[in-house]
Amino acid sequence: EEFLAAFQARIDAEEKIEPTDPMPQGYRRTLIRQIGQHAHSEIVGMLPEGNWITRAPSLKRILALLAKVQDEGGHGLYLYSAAETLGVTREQMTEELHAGKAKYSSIFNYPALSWADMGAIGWLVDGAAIMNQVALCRCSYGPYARAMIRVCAEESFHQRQGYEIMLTLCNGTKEQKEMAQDALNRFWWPALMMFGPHDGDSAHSEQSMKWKIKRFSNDALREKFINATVPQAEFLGLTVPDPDLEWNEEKGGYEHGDINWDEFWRVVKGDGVMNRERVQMRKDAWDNGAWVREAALAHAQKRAAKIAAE
Amino acid sequence: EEFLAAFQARIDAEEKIEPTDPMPQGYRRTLIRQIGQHAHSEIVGMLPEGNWITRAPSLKRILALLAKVQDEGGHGLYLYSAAETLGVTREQMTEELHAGKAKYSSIFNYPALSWADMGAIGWLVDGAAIMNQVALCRCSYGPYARAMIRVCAEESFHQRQGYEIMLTLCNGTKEQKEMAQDALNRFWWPALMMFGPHDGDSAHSEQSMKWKIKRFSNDALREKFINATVPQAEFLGLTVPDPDLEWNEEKGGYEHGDINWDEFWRVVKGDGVMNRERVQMRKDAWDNGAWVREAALAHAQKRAAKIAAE
Amino acid sequence: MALYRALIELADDHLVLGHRLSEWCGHAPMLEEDLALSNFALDLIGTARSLYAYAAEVEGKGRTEDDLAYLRSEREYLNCLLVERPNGDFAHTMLREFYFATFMEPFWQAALASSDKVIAGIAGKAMKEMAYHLRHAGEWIVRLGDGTEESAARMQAAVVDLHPYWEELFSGGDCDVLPDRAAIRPAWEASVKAVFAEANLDWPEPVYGQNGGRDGMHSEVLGRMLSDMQYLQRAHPGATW
Amino acid sequence: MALYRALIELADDHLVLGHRLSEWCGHAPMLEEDLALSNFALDLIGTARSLYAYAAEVEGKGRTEDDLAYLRSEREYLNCLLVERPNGDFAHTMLREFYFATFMEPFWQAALASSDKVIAGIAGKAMKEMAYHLRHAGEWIVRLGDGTEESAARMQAAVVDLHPYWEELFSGGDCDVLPDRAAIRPAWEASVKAVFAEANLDWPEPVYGQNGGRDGMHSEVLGRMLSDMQYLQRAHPGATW
Repeated sequence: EEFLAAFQARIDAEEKIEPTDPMPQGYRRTLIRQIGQHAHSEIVGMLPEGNWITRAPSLKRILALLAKVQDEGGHGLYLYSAAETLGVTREQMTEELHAGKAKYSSIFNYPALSWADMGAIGWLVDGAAIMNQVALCRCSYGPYARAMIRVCAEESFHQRQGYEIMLTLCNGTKEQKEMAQDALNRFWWPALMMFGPHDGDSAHSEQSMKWKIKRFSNDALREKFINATVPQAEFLGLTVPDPDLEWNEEKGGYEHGDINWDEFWRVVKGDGVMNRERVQMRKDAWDNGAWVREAALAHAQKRAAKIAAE
Repeated sequence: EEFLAAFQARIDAEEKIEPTDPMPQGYRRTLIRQIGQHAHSEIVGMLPEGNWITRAPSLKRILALLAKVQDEGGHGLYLYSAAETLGVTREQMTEELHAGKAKYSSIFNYPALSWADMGAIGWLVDGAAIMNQVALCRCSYGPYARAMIRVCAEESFHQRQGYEIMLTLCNGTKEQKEMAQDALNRFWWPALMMFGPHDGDSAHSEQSMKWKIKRFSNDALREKFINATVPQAEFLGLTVPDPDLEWNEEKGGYEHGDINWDEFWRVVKGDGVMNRERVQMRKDAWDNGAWVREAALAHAQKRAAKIAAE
Repeated sequence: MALYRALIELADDHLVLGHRLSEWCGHAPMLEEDLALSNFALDLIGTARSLYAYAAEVEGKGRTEDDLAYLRSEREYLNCLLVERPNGDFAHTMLREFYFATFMEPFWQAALASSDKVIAGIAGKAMKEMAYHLRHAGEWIVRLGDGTEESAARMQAAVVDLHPYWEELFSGGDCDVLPDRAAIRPAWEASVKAVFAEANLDWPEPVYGQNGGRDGMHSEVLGRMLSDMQYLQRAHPGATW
Repeated sequence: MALYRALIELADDHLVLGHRLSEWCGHAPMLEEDLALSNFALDLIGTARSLYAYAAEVEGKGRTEDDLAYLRSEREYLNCLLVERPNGDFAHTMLREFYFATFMEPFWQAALASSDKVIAGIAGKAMKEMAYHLRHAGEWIVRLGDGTEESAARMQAAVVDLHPYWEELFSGGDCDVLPDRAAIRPAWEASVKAVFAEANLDWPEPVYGQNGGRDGMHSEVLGRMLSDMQYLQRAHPGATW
């Protein structure tokens, strides 16, 4: 009791919690789950874009896309490291992902069907991610907050890059513009779902807010995203696929139509178009690479033994 | 001695030798080798064309190519059956192919690099094969001769189909015509090599001729092929890639330039561009299919046991 | 345009499945199956060709069968997701074929009575072909399901993997001159379950059925198939082959 | 045109190898190697881009870097066969990279002194990158060759499989402002053999060296790579991306 109160006092004083500091089990567990999910999202998120690297339509675009996917891998690394400071190993987290126990952002269970999706994913998915991540830069857990600062700078670059792909398509041929509109149609609602359930329906929100793991509510971030994104769509000359979208002068923001939460929960629970394939791909990569990891370990041991013997 | 003389007398009298007839070991061995090679050639020959089925540029062409490759598989089946009448199993022959002990026609170690190759292979490779096969329809071994009669009818259809692909390309765009010329350039010499070494250098020829396994010499068939094919190339408006090619009024046929026998022997011995891949592909298909063949056998046994028990 | 759309759905189903089967060419577990699989592919692509030709005529915009096959993008393809599933192993390929043929055989049977003579004509040929696919694939389901331990495990794994995909067969555009697809479902389930019983296979618990194919919402594998298939046509616009 | 041709050969080598490496993306044995392999790909494709841009300028026909990469056919690609070899397993991929970098590092080193300032500029950056590829891949050759029994067997199998392909690295168009490729061979063999000794790998008996890449005579795998890569450009002629 006393410990919890003291801990909360540190949080309230905006002190950063560090790995060796005492912390409540629930705080640790929540962070492990959340950082793990976040790391997995970066790694699984490499796959839909990876699907287009070999088909990117110009040398410049190949390089940009490769660099972006590489950044995502790098983010995964920072985040796994941040989670490891809480006493879990990357291997454990990886196994949970492969067993379907750990989640990752549901958006990556939607397929990347056209080149325009490389634009839409950067613009909308990274855009939505940034809204969350900027807030996380001030998260109470130090290693997570610091990882987020590095991540955010790169993500906002990715978002601009995605938008620029959309802009090029929208200034292009009729087919290209249709491709862009189609990508917006397919990614708009899933992007809104990225912020999670409405505040009233969000399981872990209240405690996370109190612990300053989370600093803004799902709905608040979602609205911020919509308000930032709708004018960008207008500038592109694209139509946001929400007939109920309306400017509310009073609150100085948009009202949006109903989100299909059935779809959200279905995809979270594993029944999106790509869930099975995404996890299978990660599992295959891991399994096919087992002999390489074993060899690296065996070689390191041989080497250490040799040095010790000298 | 007496037996050999009597056997030769039957051959000379144009009698067909049948599976249950007594025959010299050498005759049997030669036929097993030759029919096996011929069967393997059909099977391996499915691969270069199989490489283009999924990329054939019209529905009509997909169907024609699929049907052609299917015919080749069918020829393989007849020929394996013909060889089996001589006391060897398909499995044994397959293992020899995979071990690199049995040969197949070297032409299939050249890659099929463009759609025009589907034309050139039909026109030149099937064309050269027919020259050999028509002669084999009168081979002294009954089952082989009869298999060849079925094969020949289909092959000549394939040859016409290949020529028609070339004709379409030659009547098409500049790029298409270049594609056709390029395919002719690459397949002309290997097609000439299909008839085997010059008569003087051919290891098994003399005995095979005596036994009427072979009825025309390599060079005779090669010349017949050239004489038939050069006017076809002219009709297409293509240039045969042999600067020494010349009409010889006296013998009423063409004289051709030197064949690169070093290349021939190199490819026969396993160092063509595609040798390793062709054999590996066949081996992979066989190995990956082992569980299917085992299951079929196990099921048949279960079934037989059930029927016996009833 | 209901007829055009329905024809395209069917044609795409046949072409995509035929294309997948043609990928087996030269790689089957035994020569006899190389022949059988190319036979399947020939039948399916042949039917696709007739359907595209008729769709082009119905559309009346001067497009040809090849325009429809080669110059539509992935998002314009309306095949169900089942037929685009990768070949996987022989068990997956045979099960996919079995599901498809168990649907198409009664479909064409019913289409024989269509008031549209072109459709009835296509149905007459296709029905017989599908009856053969159904028999051949069904025999393999039983052989593999009731073969070795390994083959039974692989066959059951294929059943689980394809379970989200069969329901979409019964969806798609309605039109007067084609049979009602949904009506075929009860017979389909009964036939499949009968074969499964003979093959000692378990029918899995219901899962959420993946669909979207009829709206051109595919998984990521179709795009790669089309880029392979359409490459030459795309690289040489307007050429004749 | 000797310079144009030599630039295209080098550019194609870099692009094709970079493309192969990019196929690994998301599938590597560990996250660190996902990053390393995309790094390799980035370096190689980046260099390819500079080389194509310069080739286009040298050619002087108004073509762009993307025209050269996306609108040439398989038969116009002049890369050596080594770089188009399929990825195979991690051992094959690392060995292919090791062979390539062991050639390119001294090549660029020598090119620093080129009288052609553009080439010297490209060389300055590429040389450092290749030194890193060489080190990273070389370390893996040793780790895998001297790791477990399985990894040693796989590494040795890769050596045998790629043995027909390394000689072609030393072939290709001569031109004044680029280093002599054949001259690099002795140093290449010495470096490779030194690493093999450390890795307990056997250098195989000589085999016939496959070549033909420099004449656009490839194996069957390049065509499929290009149909994937070029599809969008081909499907939308003249579009800007």
